[in-house]
Amino acid sequence: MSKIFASPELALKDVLSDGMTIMSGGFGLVGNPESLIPEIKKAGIKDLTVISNNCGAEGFGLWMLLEARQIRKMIASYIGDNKLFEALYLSGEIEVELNPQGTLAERIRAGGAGIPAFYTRTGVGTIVAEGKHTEIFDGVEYVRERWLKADLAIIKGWKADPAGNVVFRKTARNFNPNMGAAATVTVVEVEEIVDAGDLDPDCIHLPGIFVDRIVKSTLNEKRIERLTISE
Amino acid sequence: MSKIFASPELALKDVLSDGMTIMSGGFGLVGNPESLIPEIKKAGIKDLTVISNNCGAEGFGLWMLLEARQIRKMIASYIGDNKLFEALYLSGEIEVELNPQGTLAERIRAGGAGIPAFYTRTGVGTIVAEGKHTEIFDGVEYVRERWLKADLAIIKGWKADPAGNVVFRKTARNFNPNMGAAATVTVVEVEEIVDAGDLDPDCIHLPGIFVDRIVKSTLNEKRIERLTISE
Amino acid sequence: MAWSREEIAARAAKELKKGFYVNLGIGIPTLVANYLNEDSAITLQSENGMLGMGPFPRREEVDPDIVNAGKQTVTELPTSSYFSSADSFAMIRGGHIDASILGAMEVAANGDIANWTVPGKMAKGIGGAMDLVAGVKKVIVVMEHTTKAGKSKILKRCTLPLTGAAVVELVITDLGVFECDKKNRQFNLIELAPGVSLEEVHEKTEAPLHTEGFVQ
Amino acid sequence: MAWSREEIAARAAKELKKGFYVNLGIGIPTLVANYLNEDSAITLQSENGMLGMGPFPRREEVDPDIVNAGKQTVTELPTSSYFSSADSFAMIRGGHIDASILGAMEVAANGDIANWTVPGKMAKGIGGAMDLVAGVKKVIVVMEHTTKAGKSKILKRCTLPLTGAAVVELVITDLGVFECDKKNRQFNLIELAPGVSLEEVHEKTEAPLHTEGFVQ
Repeated sequence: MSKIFASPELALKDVLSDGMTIMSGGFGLVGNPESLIPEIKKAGIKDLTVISNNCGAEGFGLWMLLEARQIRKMIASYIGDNKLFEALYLSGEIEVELNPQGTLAERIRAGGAGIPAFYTRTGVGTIVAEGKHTEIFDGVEYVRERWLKADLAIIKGWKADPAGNVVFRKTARNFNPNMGAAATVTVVEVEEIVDAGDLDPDCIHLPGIFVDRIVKSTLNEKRIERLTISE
Repeated sequence: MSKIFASPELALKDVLSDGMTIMSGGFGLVGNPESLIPEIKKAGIKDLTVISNNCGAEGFGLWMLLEARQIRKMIASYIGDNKLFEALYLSGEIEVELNPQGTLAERIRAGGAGIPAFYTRTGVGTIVAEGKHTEIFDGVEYVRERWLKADLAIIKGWKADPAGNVVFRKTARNFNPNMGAAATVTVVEVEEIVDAGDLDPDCIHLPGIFVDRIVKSTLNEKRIERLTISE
Repeated sequence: MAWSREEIAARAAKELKKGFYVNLGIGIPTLVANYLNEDSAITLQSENGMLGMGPFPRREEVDPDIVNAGKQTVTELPTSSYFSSADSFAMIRGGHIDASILGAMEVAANGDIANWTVPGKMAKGIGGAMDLVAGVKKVIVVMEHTTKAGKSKILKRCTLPLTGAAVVELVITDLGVFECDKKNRQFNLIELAPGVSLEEVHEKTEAPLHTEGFVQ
Repeated sequence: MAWSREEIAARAAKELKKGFYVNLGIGIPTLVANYLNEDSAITLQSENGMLGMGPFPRREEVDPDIVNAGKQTVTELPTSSYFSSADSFAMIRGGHIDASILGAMEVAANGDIANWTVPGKMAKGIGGAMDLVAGVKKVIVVMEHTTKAGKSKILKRCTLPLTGAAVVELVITDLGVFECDKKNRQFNLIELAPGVSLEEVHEKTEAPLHTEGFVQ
């Protein structure tokens, strides 16, 4: 009955299959499931739909799955600064659906919250709204967006207890808790597994009900994309 | 520029008017803005629309505003165990709009999140869905619900810092943070005002951007409605 | 002897699988908590914003900021978590709760349930019941089989305003356990309480009741 | 002398009122932070999930888990808070941010803005720009008045795919400050950079530009 798994490989055992939809947490490389992504590469599953704000950076994160040609479709907000992605896109090897970042986040939140569709101002009058239902509420036009769900979410937390309660650290929180609630199976890697009672019940970012499997991160490189220093 | 006010009376100064819509936090008497409600009674404003899960209990909470005949319409989820409410309703002195509790919570969350409408399964096939737009997504029928906003939210927190960051305590959190984000003006009473830096940035339930005024609670009775003890 | 309220609750507890996340309503459902042991690893959710609800407090443990959805004082566990009402119902509406055990005034063979209001009487409110029946994976009703006046509460069609349409899976009453067979618009008898005869249950059940091949 | 990038940022900072909550885009907008002092009590929001953003870190302060929306390392303040992406954009979409300062490729007299993609080139992404222009109370654009090729970026109508329709209030360029007058489909000149003539700004502005009665 324990949710704690001994290794990233074991934590992903029996939940990977060709053609599945995977949500992967993180904003750029911050809050990336660094230890889980390489196991998906190793498993060699193909034809994936991946939902993530970005698609990794040269050599890191989801870039690995691009390199191994495992991703068929990417639902993301920003895929710049990624030459491999560009090449695959231009050669027709990968499909991309770009979302405004906030719409992406809310679609994922809606997937976890049982809300199949919602209205937003974001994208009204732009190509994002093309082909979508729009409607006027109180004199203002809104566009309707659908929820996003996944077969699997791989996310990165800071600490987890044995019940699967997870706490995230600073801006590494980002999409992680929302994705954790929107997938059929959620696998969380954390920097530290703590004992029951070590987390403050008033400060749980992702309650254990959303978490199926927990594993201690084997990689915590936390590569910085844009080191910026004040003089 | 300080958000901290010296008394509940001053914290509500210049933000009260007849006919306004007020959200009031709490689930039953847990997490009620105990110190602010009596000031609304004292101010004598009338014709209010009040949005709150309940409407107080005999002698406590929003019951005071019922007794003073200040509420014209109540948007709530549960108004039982309140004889005064029943009497006012039956005599036509108060209007009531009952919502499923989760729909009420999500409508308030939507009000704060800029989402004018969303779809939910809750209430499909019941009188809650009557007269509302319904639609089938992926073969399942949903009902559309609209956002709720307010002119003023009065909420009860545990601790606040001078920037208005608020932390709630245990099940006293309930509707409070959602309401705090859905009103034009949000006034928070807290048990303790702490210094900048005393709260954990990873554990802020309501960021300061949503909070206009903070005041230390003068009443913290926390009356228990159903004391239940194990032998 | 038909089942007592306690026995109904004990029987309902057997429906909860190891590791389930469960929401219990007010009344008989609350009693179900008494029949869950640690081994069952059942986690209780309370829709006012708590996951991992402990038992009622001893007098010295009472904390007015820890209540369940019935506003009763409860306790927290080492792995409890608290969240806002919006997050709590996102959890419920999003289908993350495995089972909800609720009381009812009427249940129909098509899975309809009525448990919130009676025409002519003032409604006390809706509370979280409509969200629970619409969002939770498995809805189990526990109730007396008949009203105090002896009228069947297991009906062909509900007569009271609905809480949810086509949502109930299982009904446990003082007389036995009944499965909602929505396709065939009937209840299937799963189990009889000891000492209850097929005749008695047929007599007290207004809904079509399938008992063919049932062996006590 | 027209304004430098730093001077554009300094001028933009003057638009921010005491106590404002502000989101700054990448490029010139990021420089605006250098012109905010403590007295101004401006709080910076970063859409990746942070409110109360501090300056870039000293080398020994660098924390890889604290970045801004441009993925640059930043620092936290005593009153900072972190939240999820969904909560961050709820804050933005819900109209709680007082002002957003963004760069643009084109701005039109009707308030349209284009700043995310050029046809024929592969789009790098949308990021948070569409959410910001749609949700923030006041959208201020800072940019060079013309392209490197000398083409006006202040237009009667945008030619590039839009980021938002009818959302911009104010444009600050190297040549001056311009208000979007959506009703009259024109820009109103508010201020000229020192040494810039009315003739020059008219010449470099494709959009209808109202300067009547303007006194330098």
